[in-house]
Amino acid sequence: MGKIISNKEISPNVYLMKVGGNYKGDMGQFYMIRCDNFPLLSRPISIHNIEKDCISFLYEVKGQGTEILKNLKEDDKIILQGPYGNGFEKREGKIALIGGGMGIAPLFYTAKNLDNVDIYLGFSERSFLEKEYEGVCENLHIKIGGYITDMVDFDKYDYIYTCGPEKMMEKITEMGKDKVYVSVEKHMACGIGACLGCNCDTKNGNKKVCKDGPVFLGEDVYYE
Amino acid sequence: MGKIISNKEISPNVYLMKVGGNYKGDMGQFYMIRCDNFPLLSRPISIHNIEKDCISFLYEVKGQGTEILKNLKEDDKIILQGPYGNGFEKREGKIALIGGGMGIAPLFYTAKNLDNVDIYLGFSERSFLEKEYEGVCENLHIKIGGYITDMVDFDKYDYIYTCGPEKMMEKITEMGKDKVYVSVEKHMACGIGACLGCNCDTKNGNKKVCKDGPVFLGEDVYYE
Amino acid sequence: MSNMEVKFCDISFKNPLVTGSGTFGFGREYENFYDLSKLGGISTKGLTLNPKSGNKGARLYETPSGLLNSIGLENPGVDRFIREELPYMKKLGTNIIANVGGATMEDYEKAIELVSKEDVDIIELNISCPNVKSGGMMFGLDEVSTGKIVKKIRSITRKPLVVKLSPNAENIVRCAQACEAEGADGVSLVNTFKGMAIDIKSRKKVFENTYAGLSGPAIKPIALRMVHEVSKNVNIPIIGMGGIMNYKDAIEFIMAGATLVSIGTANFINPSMGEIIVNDLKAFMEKENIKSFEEIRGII
Amino acid sequence: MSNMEVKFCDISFKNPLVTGSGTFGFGREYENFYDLSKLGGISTKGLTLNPKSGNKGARLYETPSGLLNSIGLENPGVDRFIREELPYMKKLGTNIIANVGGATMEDYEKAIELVSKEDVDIIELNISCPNVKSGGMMFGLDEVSTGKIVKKIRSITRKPLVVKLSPNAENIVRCAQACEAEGADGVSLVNTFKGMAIDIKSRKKVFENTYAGLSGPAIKPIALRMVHEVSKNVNIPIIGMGGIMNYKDAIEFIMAGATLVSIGTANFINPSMGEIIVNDLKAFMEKENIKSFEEIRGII
Ligand SMILES: Cc1cc2nc3c(=O)[nH]c(=O)nc-3n(C[C@H](O)[C@H](O)[C@H](O)COP(=O)(O)OP(=O)(O)OC[C@H]3O[C@@H](n4cnc5c(N)ncnc54)[C@H](O)[C@@H]3O)c2cc1C
Ligand SMILES: Cc1cc2nc3c(=O)[nH]c(=O)nc-3n(C[C@H](O)[C@H](O)[C@H](O)COP(=O)(O)OP(=O)(O)OC[C@H]3O[C@@H](n4cnc5c(N)ncnc54)[C@H](O)[C@@H]3O)c2cc1C
Ligand SMILES: Cc1cc2nc3c(=O)[nH]c(=O)nc-3n(C[C@H](O)[C@H](O)[C@H](O)COP(=O)(O)O)c2cc1C
Ligand SMILES: Cc1cc2nc3c(=O)[nH]c(=O)nc-3n(C[C@H](O)[C@H](O)[C@H](O)COP(=O)(O)O)c2cc1C
Ligand code: FES
Ligand code: FES
Repeated sequence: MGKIISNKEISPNVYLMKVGGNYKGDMGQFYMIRCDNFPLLSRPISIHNIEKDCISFLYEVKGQGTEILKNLKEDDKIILQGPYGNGFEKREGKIALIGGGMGIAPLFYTAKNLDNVDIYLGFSERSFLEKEYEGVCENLHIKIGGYITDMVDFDKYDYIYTCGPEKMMEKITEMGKDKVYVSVEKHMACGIGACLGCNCDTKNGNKKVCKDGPVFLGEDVYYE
Repeated sequence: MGKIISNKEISPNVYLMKVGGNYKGDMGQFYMIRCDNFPLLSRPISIHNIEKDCISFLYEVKGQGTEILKNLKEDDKIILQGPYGNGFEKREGKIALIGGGMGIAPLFYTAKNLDNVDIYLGFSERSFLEKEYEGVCENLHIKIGGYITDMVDFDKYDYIYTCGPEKMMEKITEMGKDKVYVSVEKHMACGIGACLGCNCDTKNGNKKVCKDGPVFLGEDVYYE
Repeated sequence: MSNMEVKFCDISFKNPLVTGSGTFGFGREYENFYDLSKLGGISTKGLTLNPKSGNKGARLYETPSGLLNSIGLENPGVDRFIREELPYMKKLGTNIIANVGGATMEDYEKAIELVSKEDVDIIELNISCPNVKSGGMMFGLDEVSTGKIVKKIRSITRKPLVVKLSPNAENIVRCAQACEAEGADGVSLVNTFKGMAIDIKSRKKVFENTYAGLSGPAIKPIALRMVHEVSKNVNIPIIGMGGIMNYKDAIEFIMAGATLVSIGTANFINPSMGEIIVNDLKAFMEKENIKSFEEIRGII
Repeated sequence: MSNMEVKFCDISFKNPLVTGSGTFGFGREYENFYDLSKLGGISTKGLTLNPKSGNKGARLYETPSGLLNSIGLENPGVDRFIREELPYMKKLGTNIIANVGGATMEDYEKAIELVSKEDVDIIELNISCPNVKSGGMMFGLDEVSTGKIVKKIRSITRKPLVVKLSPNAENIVRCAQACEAEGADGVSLVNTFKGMAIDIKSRKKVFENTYAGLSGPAIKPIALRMVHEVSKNVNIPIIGMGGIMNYKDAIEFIMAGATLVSIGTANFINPSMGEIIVNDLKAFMEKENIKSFEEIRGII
């Protein structure tokens, strides 16, 4: 049980929420978040940042679950289960982090935990948190509208970590081949590998996004 | 859609909630209250008071619905449907208002709208709002534990208005006969007389608590 | 331009939204909330030949996203309906669906005979109320008894006849097929699911009848599946219902094959729900550039 | 002193709480959350003779207080279960219920033969999975096919045999009676309800199989009613389930006649739910001065 420290709308419909407490987690991992009995299922949200006494989440309001999150105020209670999943690994070399839409959420903490990264963020209408992302990388590139991939020189990097719309990640995988690691999104019920609901079809057979992922080698994933 | 002005715990598990706006209502009427999609049904809560720019409700936290109410904070939204029901009538003469437990809730606004009333409040463990009730009646009598009926000289009054546990209201009806008007509680779905769910068996046939009541002549009601 | 009009049993409905039997009385309780002529139609409280005072004891119990009810068909009886309620309803400017229940075949017959003489648009034969002991539902549990009663009723009324099916039926598809075979003009589904609740403190069942009828969003996924299954297996039109709370749910039922959609429990959540959903359906059609509901009906 | 122990099919369960097939894997995912020996038992993921990779496309969809799933019995097959999972499970210190499904009678027979040789406490014959096309559920839809498969399986195993019934059966009571008649030692109910969902934006069904299985609190009132009906009509013991989210729900099922109670979806809401409910049940017994669950079982 955590307590909300703050929960601010930083861009239309996008919120940054801080929850007090000493939470753990690696880059690219997520928490299952819920408030009460309703809605039934917890919502998977990536770790956006972990600081000494708080963890933060960056989320977009989509439906009922995030609508409830958005209404939380200071001191309100929240239930966080996690950290779950296999996130981005710490690898040597020059790394590009490419985020599209809310896929930018996990990249902040990821950048913070890696040296030598460039960040590429693609937004559809307006950008946000530029300052913050700038503080955790060598070079920040922002694109509003269009294809973020147009900005990336794939040869410059040893690894590409990406999170965002499936179409974007598929494209990046095509371009970056075996350098690319993608963070996959699926509807989840348990978050711990028990329900087999978050199945991702890969070259190595069925994988559970919540437990084997959410991060996979891009070329292993069969995109839909 | 109303906005919470304040929502304070005035005694363990008992809350006084003020909602801003120009609400209407007569003594003994109620509102159907809800916040969101969950729980499914709205909760009937009596008008505790109506002031120039706000309405207040006095409620005890019992289950899921009131649990959600209790967590509301200033500026939170709430949906009020009403005022519904036939409440206490304005009658001439000396009137005793007898409340037991949360049955005291509607008696404040009732007293405010009547002249020449005495109030009797029975609490099981501890009393609250004595000052406030004192301000709207001639004599306030409080009993903690035991039978509130022991304190009432029924002959002194032309009418008795009561709200509280059914056993108490039944007893009062026995003692006060045709002077007694009771405010009945039933589970409700629609609050407007459409679902036939809040049936009260009376000498005049089936009555809907939400529409024909909640206030009935005590002697007409078949207690369960 | 989008046109919300739909034909159902050759009758024109200004839009596909009707209100469900037993949740809308005879309309009176809602008249102060919105102009009821906005509705496609109103299905009356379930009528029986003689007045019924309904069930004793608890009649309502809330469950997660659901409502158990055990009203027990409290109603003024067909006579008083005709005398006191129908004249009022006729003035509302919307189609009237007379929902008729019964305990015996004879009751059904007499009630239907009486109602048939009146100016109602559709008769909805309720063989699916789980809340009266010797009542309706036993007729609707299998296709043989369903076929039998529909045949009989068909022979005594020329009104458009819609049969309200029970989700507790052994096989709702076969029941619907029996209705079609015996000449029903349409089916409506679903009525409430038989459920129960226990008060663990008092160690007693909540309802005197033990079982009660479950409605509301909890049942929607099952109701939708039943409408879909039935629509793939009969050619008569369907009034779809069960947990519809907003226009999106209504569209799901239409895509699953319903011609009309009905809201029950939703009326309790907000008495203006009928108007809200009609407006939202209109807006949806326009946004999605749907000219007529035929375009999306049964596309799944 | 309250004693939580219950006997089920002559086997001692340290308490009545078991975890439902398909919601608890083989236990591994939960071992870090609590000591699984606290559980009365664990029902394994549904096993089939050969490994199954499960369904393609969307497998989950949330509904109001419910969950639609279309996993499609993804499982490693009986062989690998016996080699890789069972040895692990045996060390957990709780009863093992092997849940076995199949597409053909032959598959069922072979799978059961293999499992019967192993050290599992109970075999749960799953004839009620709505998510595999030619799969289990068709065996469980009526009492004739139910009786047939139970008879066959009974003849090839001496293990305590529990049959998992479908709420989609034409008549679940008659199915349970058929199980009893053919020598089943118990029945477990309910499996998921056949439901569906439609994505109105894309105008497509959500699940490739069209229909999926509904679980969770939404179905509780109906599941409880089914357990109650069955318990009044058979003499073999019941594992009750369907929407149990807390000890109160569990007690309702016991009062309705269940000997064991099972939690499925609840495990997803909180991975420690099993432990929480066991503790709460214990506290409830003590507070209510219940010495053994027999005192309250089936009292409604
Ligand atoms: C590993 C992982 C990490 C995520 N991290 C973030 C993040 O940091 N910030 C953020 O804004 N979003 C994130 N998402 C997506 C987020 O989980 C969904 O937007 C959210 O669940 C929508 O819930 P809702 O109630 O608002 O929407 P609804 O549409 O009402 O949700 C209904 C159901 O669908 C599920 N669902 C809906 N959309 C998605 C989706 N895109 N992915 C998974 N499940 C979905 C919900 O969990 C719920 O079960 C992440 C998803 C995954 C799988
Ligand atoms: C006309 C009327 C006026 C009321 N005025 C007040 C008031 O001013 N203050 C106050 O504290 N309480 C009042 N009540 C009682 C209040 O409605 C219930 O305590 C409340 O609904 C409980 O909801 P819950 O979700 O907390 O409890 P839960 O037990 O979770 O509720 C489950 C369901 O049961 C119904 N329910 C439970 N208890 C009652 C009850 N005693 N009466 C009616 N329905 C019930 C709920 O409405 C809901 O549908 C009034 C009831 C009625 C009928
Ligand atoms: C309180 C209540 C009373 C009902 N009475 C009737 C009735 O008299 N006749 C009938 O055919 N259906 C009756 N129903 C069933 C509804 O018309 C509808 O079929 C069912 O509630 C499912 O729809 P919903 O989930 O939108 O409520 C009743 C339902 C409720 C909740
Ligand atoms: C994701 C999921 C997978 C399931 N898999 C199986 C299965 O393999 N075999 C089986 O007999 N039941 C299976 N079930 C049904 C559950 O065991 C249980 O009967 C049902 O979910 C109702 O209980 P609940 O509401 O507590 O979840 C599954 C249920 C869910 C939600
Ligand atoms: S969410 Fe249950 S296995 Fe991944
Ligand atoms: S609550 Fe519906 S008639 Fe009173």
